[in-house]
Amino acid sequence: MAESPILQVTQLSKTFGGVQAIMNVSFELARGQILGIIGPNGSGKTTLVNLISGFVKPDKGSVLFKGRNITGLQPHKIANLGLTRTFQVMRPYHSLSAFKNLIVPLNSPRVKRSAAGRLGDMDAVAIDILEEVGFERDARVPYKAAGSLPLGYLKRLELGRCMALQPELIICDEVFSGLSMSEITSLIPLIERLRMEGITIMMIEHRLRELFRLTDRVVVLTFGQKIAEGSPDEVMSNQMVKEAYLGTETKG
Amino acid sequence: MEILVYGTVNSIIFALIALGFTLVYGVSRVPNFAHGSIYVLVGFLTWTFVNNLSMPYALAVLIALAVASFLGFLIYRIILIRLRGMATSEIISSFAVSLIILEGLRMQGIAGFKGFIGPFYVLKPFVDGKINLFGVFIDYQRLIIIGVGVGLVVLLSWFTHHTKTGLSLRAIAQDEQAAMMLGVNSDRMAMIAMSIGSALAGLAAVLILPLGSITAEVGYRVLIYALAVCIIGGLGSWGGAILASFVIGFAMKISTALFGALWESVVLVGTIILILLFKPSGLLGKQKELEERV
Amino acid sequence: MSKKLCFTVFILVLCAALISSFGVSPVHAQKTGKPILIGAPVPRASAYGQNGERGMILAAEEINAAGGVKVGNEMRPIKLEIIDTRDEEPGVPTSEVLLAIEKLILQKKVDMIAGGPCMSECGLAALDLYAKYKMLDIVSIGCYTPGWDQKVGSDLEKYRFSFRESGSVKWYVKEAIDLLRKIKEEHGFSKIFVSIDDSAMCRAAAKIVSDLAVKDGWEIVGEAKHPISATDYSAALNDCKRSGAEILFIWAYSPETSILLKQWADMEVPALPIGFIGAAEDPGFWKATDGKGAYTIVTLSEAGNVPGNVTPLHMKFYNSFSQRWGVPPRSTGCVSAYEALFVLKDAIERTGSLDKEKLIEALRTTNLPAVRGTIRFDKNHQIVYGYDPNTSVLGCWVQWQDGERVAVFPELAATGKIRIPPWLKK
Amino acid sequence: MVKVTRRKKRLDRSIKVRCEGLYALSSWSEMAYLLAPRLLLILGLLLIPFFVDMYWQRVLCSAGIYALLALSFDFLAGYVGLVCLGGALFIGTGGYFAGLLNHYSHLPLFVTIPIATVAGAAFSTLVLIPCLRLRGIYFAIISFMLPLFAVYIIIALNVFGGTEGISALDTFPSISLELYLILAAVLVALFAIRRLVNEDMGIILRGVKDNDQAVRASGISITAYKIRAVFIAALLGCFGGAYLSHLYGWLGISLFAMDFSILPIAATVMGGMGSLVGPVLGAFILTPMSEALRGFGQLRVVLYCFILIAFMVYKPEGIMNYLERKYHQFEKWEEV
Repeated sequence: MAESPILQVTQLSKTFGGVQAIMNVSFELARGQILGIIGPNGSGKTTLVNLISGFVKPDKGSVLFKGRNITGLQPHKIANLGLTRTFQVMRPYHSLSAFKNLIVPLNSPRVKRSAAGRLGDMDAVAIDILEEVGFERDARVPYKAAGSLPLGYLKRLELGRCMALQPELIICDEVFSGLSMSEITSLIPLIERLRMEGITIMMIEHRLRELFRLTDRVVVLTFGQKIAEGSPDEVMSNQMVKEAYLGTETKG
Repeated sequence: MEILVYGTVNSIIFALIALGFTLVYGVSRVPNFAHGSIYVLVGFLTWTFVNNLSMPYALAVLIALAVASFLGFLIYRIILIRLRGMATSEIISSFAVSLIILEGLRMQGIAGFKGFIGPFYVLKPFVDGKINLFGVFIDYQRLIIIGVGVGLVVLLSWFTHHTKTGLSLRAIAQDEQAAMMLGVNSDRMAMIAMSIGSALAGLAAVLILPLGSITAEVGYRVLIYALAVCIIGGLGSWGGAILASFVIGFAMKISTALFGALWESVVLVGTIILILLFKPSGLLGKQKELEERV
Repeated sequence: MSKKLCFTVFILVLCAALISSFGVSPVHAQKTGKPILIGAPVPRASAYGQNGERGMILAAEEINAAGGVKVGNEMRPIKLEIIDTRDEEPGVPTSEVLLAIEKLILQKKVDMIAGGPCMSECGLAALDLYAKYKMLDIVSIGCYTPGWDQKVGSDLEKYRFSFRESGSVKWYVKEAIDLLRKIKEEHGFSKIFVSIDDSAMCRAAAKIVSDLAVKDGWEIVGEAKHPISATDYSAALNDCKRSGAEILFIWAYSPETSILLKQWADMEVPALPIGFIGAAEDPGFWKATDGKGAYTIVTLSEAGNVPGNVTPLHMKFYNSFSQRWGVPPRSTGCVSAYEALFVLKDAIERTGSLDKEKLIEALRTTNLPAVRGTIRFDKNHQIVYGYDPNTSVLGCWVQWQDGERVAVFPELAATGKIRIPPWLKK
Repeated sequence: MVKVTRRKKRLDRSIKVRCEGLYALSSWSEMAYLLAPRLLLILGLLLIPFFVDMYWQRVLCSAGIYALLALSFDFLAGYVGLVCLGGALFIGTGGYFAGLLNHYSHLPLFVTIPIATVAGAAFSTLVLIPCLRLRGIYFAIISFMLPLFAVYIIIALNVFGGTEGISALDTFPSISLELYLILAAVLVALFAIRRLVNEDMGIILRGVKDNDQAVRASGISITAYKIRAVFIAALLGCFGGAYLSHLYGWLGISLFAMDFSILPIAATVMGGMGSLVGPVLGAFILTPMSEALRGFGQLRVVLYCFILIAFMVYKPEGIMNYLERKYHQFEKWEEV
């Protein structure tokens, strides 16, 4: 990889009241790649996301995004640089209709600066994005209060919210969890399309099989430490990883 | 010396006032704004029993406490139970209750500041007289307060660590969901908490009111104090509450000594705001730093 | 179940409230002839308010019993429109109080107003209201702020509609000083320890007193301020003891002051408590302190609140008040509010009409023998206090002696001598 | 025992469905359907004064103030998620700004009121900014205490007329002016805010209420928006305060009185949280009612607390939402 990596995490550490949530984790992510982060429950995956996206300030270590140090920056500032994330627990703006949910990111400075922001009619943009993530146009769904949507739609909505920001890096925190096989298979092409558009993606996942169909590289966490990194099969053949997983759960 | 002794007394008074409130909040996450009114109510009842029904003092106190805890139970059973989880509604409705009680009592003539109608509402201290403690005059009532205050804290901690009810109370306080899985009925616990909390408020009243006189304003003041202590200490954290009451207790005494009494209240509220700004969850707040909640 | 119950109860209460909310006025006109409507704004929740209310009801009843007020050649009864202003309650904005007064003026269409509000803040704000609506009023309960007559004096034309027939702090302070001088002469005391509620008003007043006292040759040996909610005074009392003061001058309205005096007795502080003590005014004071309040000297601000013979009417009032309400008159407001109606009656009968301007003239020239003495107003519409019942009205300082409030000052009103606590005797 | 289980089913009235979107303009009945409630409100407010005597007109004035407060409370609570129990803070700041300007620099009230509104709002926003990071009950309690704090300070420093306050400020030349000023203010504020919450900004604020973290992840600073929201709410309150201090030509610490914090909340609960019209309605019902009950002194406080609780427990949705539902939907029982 000639060009400098889009994301550089070095020696990241965080403790919550004595508990080492993340310990000296460092890895790199090249532009346009899809990186998978796996690990048993409580291995600190979500904490890692929070640290990178700025929702939690790290005790130690640094995060470089596009070569710029964003450690301890306010989340919204980071997002405006083009790094955004989805949430594990789906909490849309339930009182707002689906497409209004997208009005929020469309109002962010980042979008306003860009072309689409000046494009004028935001609602139209919003609807387009929804269609892109798989809401049927003209159906009532986009106008329904987001609170009443089924989980599948919520995940798409979440992705849509990220896309509205025209990001360069999206961190997906367990988008697959809680979805049926068919829903997942319908989501996968969407993610691939994002990658085609040149968006770098970092996926936190439990559903290893689906994950491995997408990712080029995988990082494995256990108890807040990186125990392995590499291509899916390398990682899976790694002894420590086996233990880590067999020890805890048998998926994958 | 002066400051030390009376600061301690003051602090323990705060602790007494706040214990009931923090207990209720800790267990059921219900900010019981009716706390102050129950406090005054108990004082008033005791007074009436003693002076109008000429009961023996102890009996009057007991009955008053019983009434208080039943009232607490009722408040939860009839009103709060329907509003669980909606903090705003809980605050508003329980505050409405306290207004009802206090303003109702005011019609009994407990007008307070600038004279009052009818009789003086003053409880007699248990034991009259005073002793000289390290060159500071202190009356027995205050000694009693110290004693009971300390005793109560010990008792409570024993209660919550070694009795079934107490344990389940704590379980609820720590993790409602889990506790309910383990078959602890959170509503029942909340009711118990409310009853105990109100009884505690009453007890505090019976102990402290003999030092002053029973007025409606006391109710509001007590509420503010309780809030202050609990916020500074971290809502729902007992250790915090006790620590906080010492902080405030001394802060107020000292400020009185330094700048004069008028600044007492300023100092009080000032401390609260400062603490909240630098540590939004209070000194020993259990919940995570608020902005870390994701 | 409980739901239904509560709901019905609640509905019932509400209905009851609404029904009885119409036409609540304790005194109804018994006489024929169109009654003279007198609005009476009083803070019902405060003792002073209640004093005034009782005083005025009594007066109205007496006047009506005697046939009413003679307007021109017809006899017209008095009808009181009592309204609760809620001042002196916490959390009640002054606008609330003013609105109550406006209700009297605009809706009840009263002819004139007598009574409160008691709180100085409200009293001052109300002045402008009366000026605006050109409504005649006599402040006759509390509202002692010297700011009042200053304000009236500052624009006599605008505020000509307002008179104050209750006292002014200015005079009560003078009384206090004279009383102190008297004690000084009798017992050769010379040192004062000042103890006050820490409220802006008390501080201001106390300052004036101490300044004057110093001029008068006293020595201020110490001062203690107590927060309104203070419940322990032993510290201050210790200082007082050490300071060797012989007078403990108190200016406090919080009921907790009774505790101060209890502790004073417990610690046998060798200083005579004197002052403006809201708590000690009340007949219940003795019981509340179970006798430890003895020797306390306090002002009831109006002669007539305790037995005495300042004027022929003095005992008459005291007795009729006592039997009408079952309790002796308490203090501030009882007498002044009572007299207020007679002042109006007198003015109306002299002018023979209800014309405001004429009445104002009449009031300015009032010279009416009453309970406290002879009622006269100065150029700022402020009643004249003094020591001579023929030219002015008298205040009333009492000392608690064996369960009774005994008038000890001014001389003319005095029915007993000042007693000195044994532990103070030299 | 044999019992047919039934449940209530709510259906939109067909006309409501038809009125969504632009199509409404196609027929008179549908336009009427949309306009009727709004006209009713506006005309109602504007016409009442003709049917009541002067005293009740004055009552309406203070009702208007409470309406503004209720509105700002509802806006903050229902659309931003900030439960602000400190309405008195706004009234106080506004009132003091106006009063002091008028008393010390003798500006006419038509100047002081606007200045006080803006300056006061700015000031109270500044005071609240540090508290904005607090959530839920913490913010509620702090905002509940701030007015007390203000009072303590004023007493302690004995500034701005101390406990006695300042009287003899300018008052309005005519009652109709003061009456229509406040009514107009209420209406304007009401519709302005209704509009606002559907604009982009409003949408973002509602986003903040529903899930602030997601908003931050969408690259928007929540603090910035909260500040704006508070400022808007403060504008309403401060206008009320400034108006009040001129209505009676007086200012004093009782401008921070608790009534200003309690009554609006009661009104909101009664009228229906989240429906901006409700609180206004509630205020215009509660204030006159508590006037009618004046005869009772404290009892009326007790009474309106009873009402408050009754609504909380038995009709949490409040009058307005209830009416709205009845207006838009009909109910029918269906077997299950």
